[in-house]
Amino acid sequence: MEISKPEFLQLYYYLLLTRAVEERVTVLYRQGRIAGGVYTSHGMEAISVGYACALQSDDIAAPFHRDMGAFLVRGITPGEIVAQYLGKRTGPTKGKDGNVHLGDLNRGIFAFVSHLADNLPVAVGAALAFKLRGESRVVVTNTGDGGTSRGDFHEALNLASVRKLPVIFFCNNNQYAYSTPLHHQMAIQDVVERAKAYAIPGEIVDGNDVAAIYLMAQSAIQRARAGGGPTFIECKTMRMHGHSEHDSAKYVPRELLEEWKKKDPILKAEQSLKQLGYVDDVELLEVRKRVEKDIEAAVEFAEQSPLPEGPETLEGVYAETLVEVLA
Amino acid sequence: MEISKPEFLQLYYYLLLTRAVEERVTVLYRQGRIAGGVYTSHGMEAISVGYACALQSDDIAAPFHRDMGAFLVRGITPGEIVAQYLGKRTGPTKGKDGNVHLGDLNRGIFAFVSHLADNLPVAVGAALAFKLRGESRVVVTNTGDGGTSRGDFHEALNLASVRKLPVIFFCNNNQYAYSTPLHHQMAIQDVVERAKAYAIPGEIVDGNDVAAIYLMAQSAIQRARAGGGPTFIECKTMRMHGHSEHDSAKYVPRELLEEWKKKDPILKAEQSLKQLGYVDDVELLEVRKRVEKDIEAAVEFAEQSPLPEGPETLEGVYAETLVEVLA
Amino acid sequence: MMTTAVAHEVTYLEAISEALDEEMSQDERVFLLGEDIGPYGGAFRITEGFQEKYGEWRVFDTPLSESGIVGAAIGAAMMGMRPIVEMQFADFISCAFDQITEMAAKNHYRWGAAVPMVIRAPYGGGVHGGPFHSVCPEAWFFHTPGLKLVAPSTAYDAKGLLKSAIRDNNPVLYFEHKFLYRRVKETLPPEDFFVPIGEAEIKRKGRDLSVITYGAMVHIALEAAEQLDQEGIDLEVVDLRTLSPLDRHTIVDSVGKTSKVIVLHEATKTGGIGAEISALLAEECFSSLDAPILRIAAPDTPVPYSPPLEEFFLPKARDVIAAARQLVAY
Amino acid sequence: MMTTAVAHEVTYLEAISEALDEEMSQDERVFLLGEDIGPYGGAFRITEGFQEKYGEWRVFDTPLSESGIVGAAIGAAMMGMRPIVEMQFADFISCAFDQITEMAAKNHYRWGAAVPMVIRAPYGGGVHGGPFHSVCPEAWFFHTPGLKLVAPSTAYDAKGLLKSAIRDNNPVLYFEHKFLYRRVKETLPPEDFFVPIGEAEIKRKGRDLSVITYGAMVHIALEAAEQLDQEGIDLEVVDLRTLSPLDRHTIVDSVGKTSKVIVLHEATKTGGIGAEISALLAEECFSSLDAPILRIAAPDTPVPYSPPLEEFFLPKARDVIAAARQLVAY
Ligand SMILES: Cc1ncc(C[n+]2csc(CCOP(=O)(O)OP(=O)(O)O)c2C)c(N)n1
Ligand SMILES: Cc1ncc(C[n+]2csc(CCOP(=O)(O)OP(=O)(O)O)c2C)c(N)n1
Ligand SMILES: [Mg+2]
Ligand SMILES: [Mg+2]
Repeated sequence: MEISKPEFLQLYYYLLLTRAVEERVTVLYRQGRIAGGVYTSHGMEAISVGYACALQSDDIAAPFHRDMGAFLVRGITPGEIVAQYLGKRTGPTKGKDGNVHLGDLNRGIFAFVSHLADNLPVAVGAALAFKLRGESRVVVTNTGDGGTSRGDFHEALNLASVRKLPVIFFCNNNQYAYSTPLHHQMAIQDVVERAKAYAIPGEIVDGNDVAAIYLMAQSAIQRARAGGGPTFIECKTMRMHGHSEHDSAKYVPRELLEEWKKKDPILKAEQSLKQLGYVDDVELLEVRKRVEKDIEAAVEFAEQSPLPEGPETLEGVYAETLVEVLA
Repeated sequence: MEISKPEFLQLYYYLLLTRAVEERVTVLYRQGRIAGGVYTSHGMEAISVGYACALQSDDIAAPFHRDMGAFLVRGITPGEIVAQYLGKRTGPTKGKDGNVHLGDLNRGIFAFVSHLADNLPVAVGAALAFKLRGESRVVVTNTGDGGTSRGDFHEALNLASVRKLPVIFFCNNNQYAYSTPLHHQMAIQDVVERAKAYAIPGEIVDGNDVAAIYLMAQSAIQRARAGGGPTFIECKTMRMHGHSEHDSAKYVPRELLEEWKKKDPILKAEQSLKQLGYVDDVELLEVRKRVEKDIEAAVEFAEQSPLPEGPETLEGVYAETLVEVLA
Repeated sequence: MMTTAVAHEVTYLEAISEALDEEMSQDERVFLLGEDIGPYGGAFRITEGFQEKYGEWRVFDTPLSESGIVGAAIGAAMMGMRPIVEMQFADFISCAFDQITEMAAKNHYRWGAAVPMVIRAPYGGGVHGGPFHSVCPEAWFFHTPGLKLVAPSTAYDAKGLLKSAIRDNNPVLYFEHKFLYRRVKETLPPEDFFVPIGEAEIKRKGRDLSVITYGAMVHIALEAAEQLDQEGIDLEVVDLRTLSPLDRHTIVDSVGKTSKVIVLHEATKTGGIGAEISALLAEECFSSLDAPILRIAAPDTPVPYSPPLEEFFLPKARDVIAAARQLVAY
Repeated sequence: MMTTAVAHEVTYLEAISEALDEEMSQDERVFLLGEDIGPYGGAFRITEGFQEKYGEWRVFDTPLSESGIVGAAIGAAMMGMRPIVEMQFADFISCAFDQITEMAAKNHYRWGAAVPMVIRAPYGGGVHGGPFHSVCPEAWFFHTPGLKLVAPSTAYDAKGLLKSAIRDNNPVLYFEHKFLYRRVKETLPPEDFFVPIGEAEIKRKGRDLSVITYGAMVHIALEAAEQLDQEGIDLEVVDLRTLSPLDRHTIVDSVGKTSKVIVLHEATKTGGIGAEISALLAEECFSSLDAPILRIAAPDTPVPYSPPLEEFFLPKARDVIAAARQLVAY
């Protein structure tokens, strides 16, 4: 499969935007402006950008905590994201939740919960709805290497496979779960081995190669739409920052980070874009500038947004029961 | 590996005893003498008899609900078992729990809880204790095909493998989980495929061949004792009765049952015993007579045992704190 | 399945089947998932014949994965379906605890996505199920904002509450008492009817003393009331029907009128839902209370298996009678 | 790790480390398992240096599997070990709910096999953790017979209760409040000491009114007491310390003396442990009560993230003061 220039430029834009949003959020965090924790996808942006760009507008993304790219691609604005981090009323959770615990059904993206792997059965359920209604929509979800150790991972993949549901499981293998290296997490070398237990086709892809991820997502999505059932895609990558921004990650060997730094997904995308003859430096600079502007606007939007007021705490525990339904 | 005559005769005795105890319990159930449910291992006795006979006295068995043989081999008397079913004070749970929800630490056998697969992480934990203390003891546990779909199965096997713990996972694949056939339970053909997800060596064995199971258990146990870590053993078998004795199992094709009836583990053991020249019909009859006597004694013991009295309900919620420890 | 075109007597169990059947035939979004609910019709045969009628997808057997299927129901609910999950026994809901409390309960609060889902949980003792087939787990979920909890005591309420639960836009845990399945019967009206979630019902009006209860214990309270009537003690029996959100109004009103109260449930005492009722009354009805608030509940132990133990464990009409006499004499 | 040979000031967090260290060095059976507790020393650095001191097996990093590791701890405990599981945050205990309630809690009752295990659960709000890093989950387990629940409020209690929990022969859930980790300090005696499980402590003696509370709210109550003192209102502050089994005696005695009571906790109100305290008092202290039993607790919502919302959510000293004034005037 080939990737066209507009497609690649879109991927590139979102890679940059993701990096920029997270970097700005990190700065705000260091300034003490963000009350809660900040977990970035620095160095792994290709994964969620790649899979999200492969989705159609009525598909669903059910991301995990290092999938900033997916939120942006699905149309959550950088302003909303910064507002979410700042606990503002204009964030998609209106201050109810923090960091990337946000979602929007209208934009086809589920809100993650902290409890790792909980998002996977839920993603499977969305795919089940599509199957039940005979729609050709698909769901893409993601988990870390650590998250695959939880029971919900197992139950989700098994159910998806038994019922051949249109759901694609990404696994963001960044070699650590917080401080725990892969070999304390599982005895297998490649997380993709797990897929065999469910007879789910498994693939390994370079997690820093946005084009490869995009293309692989596309083909898995196509298969799923056609009734071929789930696919499991392991993205080999590296967590380049600490687990969260307060973690210096001393437990990660420096050489490992040095090595992976050279494989940075943005660098890699720029090289490919040039190799393919799609862009020159001038064009790249334009994208950068566009992103910078987007970020400035986002921060301004977020900063000018109001905080929620105390009594709003009490709102929204229950969804209202639709009157016409119970009539 | 060869199996000696005394070993095989022991296996045979426990096969018969298991069948006989369960048959008698079923009769009591039909007579309305047993308040709760009765789940038998009819036709699958070889599995728990086989693995339990391969254990040493200080090893641990962590059985599931169709492992009557394991209880008997570990030294729970038939009388105690019938007493347990009748809710008598002389049952190992003193009436607190029913059917095969019984155990005894002194005899190295854990009590199962209904929640399927919950026993697996617990078995792993016992193996962890052995490893921590540098003991060469092992744990054998068992699950049904259905039980392997639960998250605790996944978490248990993963932990056991990462830490190379001395635990052997049997899987009693009897092709149904209650009314649910295997293909609605998992998309793989053989449950043993699940072991690959943990890099645990997997084996398939004829679940109706007690000698084969015994020998396979022995070699897995040996490996585990020597620090080689866990093994997963799938026993192909068939549930010959309903899920419990109130279930007529109409959902199971009759032909399937007819076919498996010919492979009955007791028949099979008798054939092998004769082929090996270990016994003649007279000796077989002697074993049968011994079992009959055991059963009569058991029923008498159980029937003459007292029921617990109401206020005993309140006993035993907490273990007492040892005074010398807190001194 | 039964036809519901005319007034007809049904058991509590049949009432549940009817509710499912009616809602499934009226609303395509409703579907059922759980263990052995398809060809087998469920451990209690509540969905017998459903798969034939509604097809392999609207009634389907899942793998043995309580957490996974509750999670899947949540996802499907967010996509506009109205899933109903059957727990084979309520006891196994412990395996799905995390998805219920973390995902289902908090979803709408956090980001406005409704989770219209029902979890049916056959619960309760008296059927010799032992520690793992008898539990009353409702209080585990009572402390979790965002869930609705209902627990009918009659065939009418069983049907009406389940229909309301299915049409509710929130996750509803539907506690159906196994002991009542075939033991209570009632003639139900032929037309569609609903019992609103959040409304208790006074099952017996009385002057002297209120008994606040739900589930199988409603019948224990009514039995006690009948006997006490002969002694001239007039019990009011309030059936909560919905446990969350509580109908504080009806509870407070009843006790405001009678001034004396027994809180009764089958679940173990400490930390049970009865504690909240007592606390509510001690807070809001203090000035009208003429006696201590007595709670009658199972002792703080697992549910034992052996019949004499289970007999001892379960609250009885005689316990209510003794407490009522004590309160009247107070 | 700190040496404990002399009297020394430690934080609540350090007190926890000390208890672990002392018990591990005195008893080979004690070992730790959890996520990131090894080289990293745990999310809150409570086990920093432990792996170096005790080796890779007595302090080990597990896969991300709360249910699996609690199950494993149960198995090891039955084999004579004394495992201590660290939940990275108490919130994730929902994933291990089933093993705790079905396996650990019922084991001894069913077949006499003790499960001497501790689960450490860093809990509570005030640290801007949002809905999944702030929860007070203690009431989820309060209704489950067979578990012990403790929740210290001071460094002394944190150490003494943890040491007792480790030596207890039952599964103990140890709720350590994250907000207190570095905010409370105390000079601890040099010698081995224990705070017995099951005993509340009167943290402040008072005449007019009892506040029954635990955890971080003890400090809120004491703060309120100090301010009320200036108005001539004399608060008694009862710190439960152990939530299960409750020290009914101390609670009842205190209220018997003061005749008025506020029940205070950070957990959400409905179905919280405070409900049981109220119910207990409404049952056993009715004749000595001079006013309604007031509960102060968080509202029935998830814990919101944004600072103004969390501020609104958490009970404050001013709430206690207002309630106390109201009760005194009653
Ligand atoms: C059930 C659960 N247990 C523990 C945690 C705490 N925790 C948050 S992230 C994390 C590590 C996650 O590792 P991984 O799944 O590999 O994702 P990564 O952060 O490496 O992208 C842990 C242990 C959690 N969020 N959920
Ligand atoms: C967690 C859980 N869910 C549901 C049940 C109800 N149940 C009891 S046995 C059973 C089927 C078990 O099938 P399998 O594991 O294959 O064992 P088998 O009975 O076939 O030997 C079910 C669904 C249970 N005991 N535990
Ligand atoms: Mg990772
Ligand atoms: Mg089976």
